[in-house]
Amino acid sequence: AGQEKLKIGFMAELSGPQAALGQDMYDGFMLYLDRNGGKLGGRDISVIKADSQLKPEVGVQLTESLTGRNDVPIIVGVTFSNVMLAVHPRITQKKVFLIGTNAGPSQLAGKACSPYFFSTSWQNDQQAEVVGHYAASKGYKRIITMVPNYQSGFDFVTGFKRYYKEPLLDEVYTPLSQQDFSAELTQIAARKPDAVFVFYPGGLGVNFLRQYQQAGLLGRIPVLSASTTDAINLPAQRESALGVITGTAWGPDLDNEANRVFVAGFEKKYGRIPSHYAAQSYDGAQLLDSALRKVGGRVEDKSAFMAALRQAEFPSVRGPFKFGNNNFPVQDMHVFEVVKDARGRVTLKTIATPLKNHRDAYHAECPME
Amino acid sequence: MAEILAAHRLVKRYGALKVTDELCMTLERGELHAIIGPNGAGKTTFIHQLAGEIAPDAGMISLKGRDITRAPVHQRALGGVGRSYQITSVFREFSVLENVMLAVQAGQGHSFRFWRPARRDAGLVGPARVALGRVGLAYAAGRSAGALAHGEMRQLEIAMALAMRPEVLLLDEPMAGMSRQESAGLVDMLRELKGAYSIVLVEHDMDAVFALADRITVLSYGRVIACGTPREIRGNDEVRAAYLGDGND
Amino acid sequence: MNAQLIATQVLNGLQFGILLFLMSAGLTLVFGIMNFVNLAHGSLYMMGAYLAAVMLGASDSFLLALLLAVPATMLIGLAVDRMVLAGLYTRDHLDQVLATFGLILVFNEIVRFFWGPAPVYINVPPALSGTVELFGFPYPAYRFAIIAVGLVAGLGLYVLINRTRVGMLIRAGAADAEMVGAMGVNIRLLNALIFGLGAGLAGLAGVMAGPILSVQPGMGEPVLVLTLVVIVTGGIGSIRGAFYGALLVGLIDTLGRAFLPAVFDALVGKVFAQAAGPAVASMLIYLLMALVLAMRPHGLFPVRHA
Amino acid sequence: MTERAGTNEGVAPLLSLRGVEAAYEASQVLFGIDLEIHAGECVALLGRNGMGKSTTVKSIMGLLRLRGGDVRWRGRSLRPLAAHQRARAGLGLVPEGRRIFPNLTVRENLLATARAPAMRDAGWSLDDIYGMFPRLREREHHLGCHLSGGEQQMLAIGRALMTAPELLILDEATEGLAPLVRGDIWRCIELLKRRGLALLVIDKNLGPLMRVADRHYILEKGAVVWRGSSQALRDRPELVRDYIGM
Amino acid sequence: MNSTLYAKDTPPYGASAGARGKAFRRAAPAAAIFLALCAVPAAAHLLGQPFWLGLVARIMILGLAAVGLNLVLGYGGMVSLGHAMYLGIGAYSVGILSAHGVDSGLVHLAVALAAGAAVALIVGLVCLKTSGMAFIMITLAFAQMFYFLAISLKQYGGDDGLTIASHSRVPGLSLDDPYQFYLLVLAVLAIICALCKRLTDSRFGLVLRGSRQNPRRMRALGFPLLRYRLAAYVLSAMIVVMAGVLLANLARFASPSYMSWTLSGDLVLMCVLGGMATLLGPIVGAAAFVLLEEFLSGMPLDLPAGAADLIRTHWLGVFGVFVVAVVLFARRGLYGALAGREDTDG
Ligand SMILES: Nc1ncnc2c1ncn2[C@@H]1O[C@H](COP(=O)(O)OP(=O)(O)OP(=O)(O)O)[C@@H](O)[C@H]1O
Ligand SMILES: Nc1ncnc2c1ncn2[C@@H]1O[C@H](COP(=O)(O)OP(=O)(O)OP(=O)(O)O)[C@@H](O)[C@H]1O
Ligand SMILES: [Mg+2]
Ligand SMILES: [Mg+2]
Repeated sequence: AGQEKLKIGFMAELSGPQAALGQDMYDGFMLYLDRNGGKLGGRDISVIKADSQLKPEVGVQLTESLTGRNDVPIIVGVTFSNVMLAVHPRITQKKVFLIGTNAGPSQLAGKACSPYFFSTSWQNDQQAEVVGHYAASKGYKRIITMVPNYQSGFDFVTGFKRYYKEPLLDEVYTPLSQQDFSAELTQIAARKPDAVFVFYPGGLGVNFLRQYQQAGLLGRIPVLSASTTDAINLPAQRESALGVITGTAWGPDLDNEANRVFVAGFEKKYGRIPSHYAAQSYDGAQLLDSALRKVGGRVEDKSAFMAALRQAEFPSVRGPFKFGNNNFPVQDMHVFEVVKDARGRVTLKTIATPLKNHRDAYHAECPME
Repeated sequence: MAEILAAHRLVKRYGALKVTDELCMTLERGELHAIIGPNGAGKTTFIHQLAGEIAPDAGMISLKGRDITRAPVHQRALGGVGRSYQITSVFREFSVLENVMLAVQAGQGHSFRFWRPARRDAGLVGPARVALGRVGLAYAAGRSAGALAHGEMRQLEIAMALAMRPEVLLLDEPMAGMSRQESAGLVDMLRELKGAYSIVLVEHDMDAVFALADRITVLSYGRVIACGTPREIRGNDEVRAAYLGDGND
Repeated sequence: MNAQLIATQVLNGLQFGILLFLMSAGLTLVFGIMNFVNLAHGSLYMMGAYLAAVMLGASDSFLLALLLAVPATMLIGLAVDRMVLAGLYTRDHLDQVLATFGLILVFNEIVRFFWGPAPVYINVPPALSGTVELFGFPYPAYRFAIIAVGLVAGLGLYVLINRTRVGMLIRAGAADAEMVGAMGVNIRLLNALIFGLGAGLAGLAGVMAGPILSVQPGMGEPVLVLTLVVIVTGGIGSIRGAFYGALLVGLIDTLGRAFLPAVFDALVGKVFAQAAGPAVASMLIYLLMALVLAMRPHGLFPVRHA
Repeated sequence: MTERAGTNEGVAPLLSLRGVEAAYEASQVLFGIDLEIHAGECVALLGRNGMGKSTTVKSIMGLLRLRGGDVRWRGRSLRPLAAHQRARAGLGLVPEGRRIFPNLTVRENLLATARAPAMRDAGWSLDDIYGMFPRLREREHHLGCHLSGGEQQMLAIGRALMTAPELLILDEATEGLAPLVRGDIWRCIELLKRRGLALLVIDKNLGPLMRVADRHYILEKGAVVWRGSSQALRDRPELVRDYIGM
Repeated sequence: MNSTLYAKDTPPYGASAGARGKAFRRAAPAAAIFLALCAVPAAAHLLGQPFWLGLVARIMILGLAAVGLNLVLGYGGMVSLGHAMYLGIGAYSVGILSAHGVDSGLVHLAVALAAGAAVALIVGLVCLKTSGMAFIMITLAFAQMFYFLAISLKQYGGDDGLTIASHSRVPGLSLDDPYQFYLLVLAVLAIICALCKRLTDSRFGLVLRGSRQNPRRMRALGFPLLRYRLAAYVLSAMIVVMAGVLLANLARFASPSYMSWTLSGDLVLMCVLGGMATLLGPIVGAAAFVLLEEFLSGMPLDLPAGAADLIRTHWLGVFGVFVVAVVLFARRGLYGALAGREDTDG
């Protein structure tokens, strides 16, 4: 239609050590957009990048400028929970739509849920829950959990314990700033658990697994992990990650049409295997596309657009996809193993899908229907 | 005359080396007491101990009868001990005037005064200018101290020492680096100050010393080898041998 | 917890210390001796790691990568020195801090531009990829290599600074560059030499750390803060200080992390221990530094003058 | 007004200043200094505080950029040369205020910048220095910052000699020395002169200066107001009164 | 004797510039800056850019913090790399109090100032034993400790920080209104600057600046430096705390990242960018800092050959280059270059 360009804000970590995550999110989103000739729901889109630098106050500042100066009706992305928690109220109170394509802190799934917020990723705990379920099913008795000492860390352990009922052999919390794990690894070697569960995002994951391997533990004691061996870290981890178990909602080898197209397209365009960050943002774009098409590109009609979003009728790269009452996805959660693919690249291979149509644990606390 | 400053058997060791070795000295009120001795005899170290910058290993220092052996520098300064440094030490970025203003301020008790602009504070600027006048540096008041020639800095040093209105002045080689004319000027000035202040003067310029001193103490290797009037010291052979030489310059 | 475990943890602490020393040595050299605060040291360390990664990719011989990456980093250091820093030697520390802080940003982006934001791959040389049985625990062979390299570097530096003519000049230059010049020594050359040396050491640290720590943009900063803590605790400018400081920090940090939770556990119960343990552990080295500085403002091994 | 000293007319001077002007930031300090020193000659630079003596020295050593004029060494301009190159060319300096290296031991201070002599027997060895200043031998392993004022002064002289200069510049070299030692220094200066070393001396002790110096320059506000031999200076007491004092 | 040695010759060297002209040069830019700040709300309103208010408010708040820091940094020569800590203390006082339902702005301020002063007193006592690089590092150390403390405050959101439900209530004002909030910030800034001006010119200021140049001499003159430095340190800390309170109200959020050493570094950067030991330099610095960040990261100009996008992605690098350039070429900082020196020192 003859409407002027629709501005969309894309907020993510685009600088600093975590920039890789934000970059993958952005690339995933843009992949779909470009494929659609820069249109969503038939309407021309101009994406305004915003780098939240992993600082909540910067995130808030950016929200102001996105909603205030560029008055965008939609903001997509947000990589980390602390930024999300800071910007979420600011955005939703302004009745601006926020499509979270990564961070999913529990508050937003529960009490603080908002009709203007939609997540195309997961609630943090879910990734751990599926691994916990797997651990239980494998009948591991003695497990040590190891995570950085911060909110997401706690969430992941909580999630893990929600499905793994055995008492834990130990819970280790390492300072967020800690780079060298030899002390902890020695402890592990000493106590010989059946398995370890770790959550080390970004560079920490690389440090941990390399050192784990060098300490001769890899292969001796199984590693169960969550967002530690994603497609961003794997090229740097390579054999130090082989055999590691991880769990999330999407993997490059999921067998459905949409996913094949996505993965092929992504590898073609960017020459690397996409990560789940990319996949979720790709879905974010698809979600917007479907909803905008329904309302003929008229976001101004907020209630209609909101309804359209909730229907979420698009071919998600993770197969079946629908929103729960709190606008978090109700989806299958898979378990993956790190393997070498045909071309000798290390990647994720689906080995089980323990939790089908999985809902997050907080949806009951959310007043929305 | 009552003694105002007294050092009793001061000892300062650096490793094996005894830099001041059981030093005793008394300073009478209003006298000018010169301390001379070969290089490395321990004069500066002695002055440092009097001023409180170095703590003696043994011995005692008393000011107006009070024991100040352990008192920190600033307390002694407030107690009335002013000094000049052998190696010049001024506030290079301040104007010459401000340098002296600080000294005046120090003499006037605490400076927790947050409101009144110091530059327009007659209580500071007045005395500062006077002190500068005394050492003949008035013309340089506006210049920044870092831009002074060596000799000019020496003069500034003295001005600051005076501005604190001390009772005791410790002067470590004030003439050093002054041309003959300035030295002469300084000699006249010290002669004037003598009565009003009690002065310890360390100096290698013998003309000045003999012209000014009421008493002279001679150090060598940290020990007092002689103490007496200028005449006695001139005549003392040991002093000649250890320090004066045949004094041809 | 048994004696063997403690022994192993102590060893862990020591080798972490040595790693820190490798990183601190160059910084303390440039810092203490040229009296120049070079925050970009962390960036040179990063460059070292990246160059090693590249050359490893090309040659897949770790030794070769090491031998090439270190001088390469040295050259980068010298280039930066000539282009930017040379004008800052006479300025006060703050200007230096800021300029080099700016450089950090630039370097990070350069790296991101060429190698992307994601971590890159380096692995331990096959020869050292094994483990050694020690106190009944497997211990990474590569860590021993780090210890060896660290010790050699330290010793070499000590001799250079304190036993050679160049060392004298370097120290003299630190005190009064103008006079060194007036006595007929080319001070710019001297500075370049030291700076190159510092950069080389940073590179060396980067290469050695590459296989254990993830090589990615901004990898320099956390290390930088740690190394600053080390050299200040040890005494700015003294190689000895950096050495002992590093060992101390390494030990305190490691042992704290290893045993504090257990200790708290015994004292105040699990729940609190799991909360407080890591929190305190992460403050430990800063506590240490604050303590040391409060007692000895010039650090544990102050350089003899100043 | 100048009165030429008869000595070595016509011979090319070792060092010559022509219309040297120098300034610190805004404030100009030297206004066209002309001065020469011939090989083996001892020249004295006189003047009250702040008249530009040390500044002249700095200009010669290249520690201060010239505003105008030129400094020539054996007829070759020093302008393009940095301080260290000038030093290597044969200029030795005992700076005002000593400026020895505080963090080096006495021995290191002497050795660090020592250089092999350009010409025969101009060189100095540690022992020569220690011979001249026994006090330094006693303090051999002390740090410079721990030396007494006078000891530092001796060290500064020793350090300069160890660079085997052909022209030695002494800026207030006897400052803070005990009379006895001061005597030694003057004797040493005479000895250096006999050894054929050219000297530029700034000092306030006129007596000995008159003895050792062949020629004198008097600076006033950054300009040479008089130049001439010691004899000529003795004959003009009013000069001393007006420009130097007493 | 009133030595007239030099009476005859007023020496040719270094006559100081005309004081009156100097005073004017000093006053003009200051006035300009504040007028500009006053004009912002009107402009924002007329041009329908209310977003400017938030931006400039942020600038002023950071500027306020920098002004506080500058007291010890520029005038006292104490390079503190830990002042963000006080920003955090201010913000968390607001956050924690409101979390417990206390929302009176005056209470917030009072508690924050009390807490800040107390901490500054203790921390200062320890830190001021040291000097130079050691001081830089020990202040950093303390800031880091508080940083980790904040992270481990689980009940207050740990490293996720805590959201502040509503603005502090200030009698006669409603801070929900961006205009009123802006004016409040502006007023605070103006008052603090005026006070700082008095302070630095006073006797205390003279001592402070003296202690920066030559502490040893100051002691010899009889100044117990620790007291004066400590006083300055606490004062500056309290100013920064104030900024923290305002920041919390601006972002309605308190986060450990307020205390991160990088933010401390940014504050120092602002001081130097703007010009140390100048009264308003820090504000100019803060403005340059924030605006540049805003400008580069969202590169509005469309430069040829995808340069714009390159800058957008690597804006931090460009920023770095700018910093280096300022340090190298604008030695007195932007404000210094703008207004010329404000003091004999700095
Ligand atoms: N910190 C120190 N460590 C070791 N030795 C020192 C120290 N300070 C001074 N000395 C030694 O103590 C002796 C006395 O030094 P001091 O400065 O008091 O001499 P002085 O009498 O002032 O000599 P001058 O007249 O040359 O100034 C010197 O030989 C010096 O080497
Ligand atoms: N670093 C400087 N910056 C600015 N001006 C300076 C500087 N050093 C010296 N001056 C000025 O230059 C003039 C000459 O200084 P210079 O040191 O040459 O005098 P001088 O003859 O050596 O005096 P003195 O006998 O006291 O050493 C003096 O008026 C002094 O104020
Ligand atoms: Mg002395
Ligand atoms: Mg001079």
